[in-house]
Amino acid sequence: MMTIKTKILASFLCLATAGVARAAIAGEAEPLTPAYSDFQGKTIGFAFPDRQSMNIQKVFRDNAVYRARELGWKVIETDAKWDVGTQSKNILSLAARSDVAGIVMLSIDYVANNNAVKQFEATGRPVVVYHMGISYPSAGHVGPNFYQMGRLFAKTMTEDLGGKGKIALILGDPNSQSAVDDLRGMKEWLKENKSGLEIVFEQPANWDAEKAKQVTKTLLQQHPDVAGIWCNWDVQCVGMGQALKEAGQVGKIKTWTEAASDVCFTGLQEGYFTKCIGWDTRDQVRRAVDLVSMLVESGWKQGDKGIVWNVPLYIVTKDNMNDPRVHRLAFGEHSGYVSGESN
Amino acid sequence: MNWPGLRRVDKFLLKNQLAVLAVLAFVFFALVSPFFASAFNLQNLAREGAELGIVCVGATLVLLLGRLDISVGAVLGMSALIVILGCKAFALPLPLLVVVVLLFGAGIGAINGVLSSVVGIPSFIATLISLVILRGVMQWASSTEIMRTANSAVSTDHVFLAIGNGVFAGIPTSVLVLAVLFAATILVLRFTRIGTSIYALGGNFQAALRAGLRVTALEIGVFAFAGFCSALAGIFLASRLDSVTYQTGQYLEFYVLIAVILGGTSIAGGVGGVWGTLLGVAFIGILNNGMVMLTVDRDYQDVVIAAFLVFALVGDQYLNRRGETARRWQLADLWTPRQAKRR
Amino acid sequence: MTSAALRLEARGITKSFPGVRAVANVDLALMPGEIHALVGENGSGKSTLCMVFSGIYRPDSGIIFIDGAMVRPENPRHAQALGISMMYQESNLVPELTVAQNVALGHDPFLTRQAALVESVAAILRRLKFDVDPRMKAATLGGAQMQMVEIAKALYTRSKVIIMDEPTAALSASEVQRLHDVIREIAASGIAIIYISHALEEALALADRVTVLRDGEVAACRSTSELCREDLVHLMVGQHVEIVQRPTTRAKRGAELVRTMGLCWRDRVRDASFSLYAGEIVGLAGLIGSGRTEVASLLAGINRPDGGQIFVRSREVDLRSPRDALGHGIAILTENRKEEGLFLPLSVAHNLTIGILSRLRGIMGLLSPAREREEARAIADRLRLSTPSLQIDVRSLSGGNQQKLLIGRMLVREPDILIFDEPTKGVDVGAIAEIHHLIRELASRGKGILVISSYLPEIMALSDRILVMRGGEIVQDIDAADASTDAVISRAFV
Amino acid sequence: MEGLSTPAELARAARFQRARGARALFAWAGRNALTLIFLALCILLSAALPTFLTLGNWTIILQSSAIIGVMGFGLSFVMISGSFDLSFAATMLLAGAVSARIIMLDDQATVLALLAGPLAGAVVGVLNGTVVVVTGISPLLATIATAMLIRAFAVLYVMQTWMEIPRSAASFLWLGQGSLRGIPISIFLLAGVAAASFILLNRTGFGRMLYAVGASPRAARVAGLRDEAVRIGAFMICGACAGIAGVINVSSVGGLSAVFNISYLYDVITVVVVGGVSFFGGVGTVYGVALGLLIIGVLKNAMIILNTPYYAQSMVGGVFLLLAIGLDSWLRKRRAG
Repeated sequence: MMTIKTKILASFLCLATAGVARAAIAGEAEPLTPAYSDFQGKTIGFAFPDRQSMNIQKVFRDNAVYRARELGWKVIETDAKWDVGTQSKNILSLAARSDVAGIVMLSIDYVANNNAVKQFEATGRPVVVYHMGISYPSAGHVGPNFYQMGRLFAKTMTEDLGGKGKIALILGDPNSQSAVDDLRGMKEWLKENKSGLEIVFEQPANWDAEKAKQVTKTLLQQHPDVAGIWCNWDVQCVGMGQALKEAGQVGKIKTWTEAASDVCFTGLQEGYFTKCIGWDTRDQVRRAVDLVSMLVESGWKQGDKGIVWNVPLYIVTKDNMNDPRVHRLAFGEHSGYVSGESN
Repeated sequence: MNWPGLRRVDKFLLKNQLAVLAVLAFVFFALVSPFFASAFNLQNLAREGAELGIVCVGATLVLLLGRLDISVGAVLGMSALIVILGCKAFALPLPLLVVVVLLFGAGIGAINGVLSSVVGIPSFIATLISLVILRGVMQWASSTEIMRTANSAVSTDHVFLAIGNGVFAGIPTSVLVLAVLFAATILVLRFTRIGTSIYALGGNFQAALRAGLRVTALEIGVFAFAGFCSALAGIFLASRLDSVTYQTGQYLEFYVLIAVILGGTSIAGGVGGVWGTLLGVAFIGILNNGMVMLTVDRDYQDVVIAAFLVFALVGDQYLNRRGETARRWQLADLWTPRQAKRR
Repeated sequence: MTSAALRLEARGITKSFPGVRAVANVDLALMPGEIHALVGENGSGKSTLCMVFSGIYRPDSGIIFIDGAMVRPENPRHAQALGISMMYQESNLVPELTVAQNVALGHDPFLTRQAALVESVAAILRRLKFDVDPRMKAATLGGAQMQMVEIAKALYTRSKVIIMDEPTAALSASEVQRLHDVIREIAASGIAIIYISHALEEALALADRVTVLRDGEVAACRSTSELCREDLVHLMVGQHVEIVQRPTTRAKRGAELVRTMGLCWRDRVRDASFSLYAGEIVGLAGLIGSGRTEVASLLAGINRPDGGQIFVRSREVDLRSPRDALGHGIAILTENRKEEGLFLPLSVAHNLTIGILSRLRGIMGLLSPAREREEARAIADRLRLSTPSLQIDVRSLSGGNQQKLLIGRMLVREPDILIFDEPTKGVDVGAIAEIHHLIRELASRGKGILVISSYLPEIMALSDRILVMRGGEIVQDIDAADASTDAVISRAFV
Repeated sequence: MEGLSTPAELARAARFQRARGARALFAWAGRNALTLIFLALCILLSAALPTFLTLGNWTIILQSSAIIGVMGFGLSFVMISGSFDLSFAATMLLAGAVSARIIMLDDQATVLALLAGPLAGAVVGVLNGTVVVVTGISPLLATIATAMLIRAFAVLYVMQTWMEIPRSAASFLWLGQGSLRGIPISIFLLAGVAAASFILLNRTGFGRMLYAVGASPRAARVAGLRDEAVRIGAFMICGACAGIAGVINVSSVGGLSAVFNISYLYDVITVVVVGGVSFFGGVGTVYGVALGLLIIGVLKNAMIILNTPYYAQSMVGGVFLLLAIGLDSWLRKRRAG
């Protein structure tokens, strides 16, 4: 049973999260429609991995669509619901549409869409990938440099733990390229800098919060002396946090996660995250849309060198999370806006 | 007492309904989306359809025996993985690679056959197990560094790429191969002892035994053929996508079953054939591609597909097994090894 | 005659199954071109003997010659290779294959040249004066046509001996005629034919010689010219040992429990009308497939009649399921214990009490193991069920005890109309007597009882009244007192 | 051994006696194979891993088996009735979403939310059962189809983005996060479901009929049992259990995302089959399923403790499935042949 204290805490947290949520849907609902734009009458295609399952994906989608409409684009969205095959089918269907001038996408997989993208670009239209990259050198990639992020994580973790201690990694899908780069960077930095941190535990939770919870519990059971936990990202980390709470380890064990998402903010709020390394989720997709627009205008051809535009990384902590500039990293200005005309 | 006569009429109707449906679907999508009938999309449709079709040819024979094979998707994925690995990591000569992969597919199929006919595991479960294990192996393989590098590399081997993307006289190569495979299967079913044996085994086990057919060998052979077909499709897929993930081929088995059963092949065995399957494949292919083209939400796509599966099953129940609907059949009919009914 | 001149010769064929001696030391000799009828009651060993010839069973002892050469059929295929082919009662065709493919099944070359196959099969069909397109699917054939195709199969394999197991069972009179012509025709070409039939006139009319089997032994082997129907019947029946004494005092019949009027079901039961009174045992006699079991299944609600009415205690009832039937006090002991009676993986106790779960309620309406144990024990004792424990698998009980168990389960529902279908099938001698005793006792307690049995002496011994069925119709309803075995047999057989 | 009437029976009785004698040990080992495997595993692991045999670890083993276990007991009902259900994982998602939706609307409607999940599951189960029993189509394929429909329905009409349970819904979250005397509530739930299944299967008429119908549907009909109702009932229970699992899942992590985790499907089937529930109906015990659950749970736990690569885990599952089913079918074939 809950004590009065926890009840109070709970209601406080409730209020806090509610506040966050309210802030999330701040901002105009509809973009200004330009009186004239070079893109009027042209269509931009979006290949989203999923508009629904996570808030951060929704933020990506909302801001991307908003920016496109701002620039006067006609918008057509596709949603793969996390199914790799479906996503490349979606891209090919966009390729079949001669009215689509360019694609902005977040690729579920590092390689699975190579051929689809290639086929699309073969028709002289650019594809810009945001967030995770793909191995095919497409026209452009806007997103964090996960390798560097890994190094930054290593540095931060070492500092936070005073240079030594056992750490555990809770991965999502170990095959996702972002995780691979993360770990590469992290481990390289630890080696190069002779850090005293020792990775004692490395298990995946397949993005499943419940599994993450159980895995974390086992971890705490096995390594009571674990000093820090790195949880790859998003909802599964809620499970990790839950495990920490139930073990009464919140605040005692340092924890880090990726992306300035609502999960990150809630975690910092409730104290089960020490730090998140994030970037401007809104800015990222806006840049992606802008890049595609530029390429279209400048008459991009296949074979031109792919443009890579890495977003700057920021460290979010409980102290700075309420700074509106930091807050905007996670929620941008146009979350909660859903209308987006389809064909 | 001429149920058989009626049944023939019904099946005739059923099959032609399917043809009509397929045409209608095509016309509908062509009207609704101006890009559906574009050369690009049609070729794309043909390629996806061809791969599904190749798998379905094998699966049809399995169903004719009154068995199920749901490992087709995993076998396809694993074969694709082997191709990518062999071609891009070890640069094996293609002909050798192809032979190896086809043998691999046939091998897995044979194992399924043994599990089903000799050990007596219900074929559905036997193949489910192969599926689980194969997926495990694929996860492991795709997490290895060598696989990653092979996967991320964009292939420049034109011969290899031509397998899946090549066009011969305006027709995609995979379609041609499907045509050949299809013709061959028809010939085997019509004009060889194997064909008659398959129908005999599925249609009247007693008769088959009394005629002294080699029951076990036949079953193993058919499963091996199914594996072979999946592997063949896997080769095309690997070349077309120039990459593979551990999810490649996920849920394929559902589409295969739907196509085959819609095509008028009874899951009780002995009734049906490859002609119907081809229609089924065409219909499912058009439906799927068309819905993607119209950016129909993937979940609604699932609803449509599932509805057709139910339709197909009920149709099968009341048309193909009209004579004995008095007796609602138990699971065992699908599962118990027929050998048990010998005496 | 020298054995070389014989097409088929069998000496001292013996085949026994656990507990049963199906065929004992049977000799059989067929001349080329001879049509040899094989007659006998159900279970007299005809089928077993033929299955020995066709390679399905290996004989325990005895030898077989084909054209004077000793052979040992290993399996059906081998037997066919040796020139013996068998036409089975149930259809043996693959519905989805063409007639030609069916005829050639298992004997076609790897690459079947369709045209050639069709031609050769067409030739055979022509020879049988059987005009059907070899290219059409077997699924579309009627009963008679199927038989023709079966014969064509036999001819296709160049058989020297063809065994026909009741080929005319499903045929109309005219079709039978045609079939006989065909058979004579092919016999004329030197093929020997073993013709099993329950239609005695048919056998006499068609065959040159006839062998009568009784309890697995040859009762006689004569040429048909020296026999008339009555002799044949007499030979078949022989002098049976009466296993139970006929009731000296007739149980006096009480009120009418069941009356059926013009029951019809598919083509298996035609216009069956009869009634059953309290306190009497009615025997339902007839051959397998004569519709006995079907009538019972209609009464027990297992099948639903297509036409006709059933009155229970002179109130019309509609029996949709066995549950309904039980509701009206009709319980059945079905013919095949394993499929329709026992729950094999379950324990004896659970099998006994499945029908009376409501009585086992203990605290909070849950089943009380104690009460279950005593209920089960009670039933078991009442039927003198001998089992090491009530907890063992029902599998490990003997046939007799399994049957008693089922009867026990039937009785706990206190039905007043009981149907026993083959009550002593596969039951050891000791148990037979007990079961018969039980049935009598039930009758004397005023139950109405319907007994079905292929074993006539049993019917004769048990019943007060006998209904004889043939081809789905009740052809006779006689008081057991003035019925003679021969009379019944001769009505049961055509 | 009085009252044995025939030699055949005397022989049988003698065999029965002998079984008590020399081959008793083997017979016993054969009957208790699962228990032995389980004990062997435990001994092995506790020797290898110092922390294995601690209360804390066992709490984790049981807690992480809770969801799979609850669904496992449900599925075993359907399998004992001689049928099959592949839609329970989707049902779990739907049920979870339903109760999450309710608790998000009113964070005090705990009871309603807790009941709604299992109720939704039960309804889905009845629909499944009716489709399978009435049309008589293959349960496997039928439930594949219904699974797709259920999932789609959940995602389209019930779910939103990551559904976060308000922290104020304390009593709802307590179900999955709280504990009594250090033992998580979900373990009590698991135990409760196990006990309920045991009572249903062994102490009620429904249970008896379930075994009977599974063992021989025709015999059950002739014996006058309501076979169709019983089979539908089995599906209903399976659905309800999936519902309970869904609720546990939601309240345990305080949220639900539409990302669908297929691995539950395989895990549950593995547990039930390893637990000795036959595919052909009429056979299966709560004790067996519980053992299967423990064996798989212990294996997974050990693999995580040993920090084995994740892919090994699914493979081990597959191999276990293969062995268990292979044995079942092989024995069955021996009996039939």
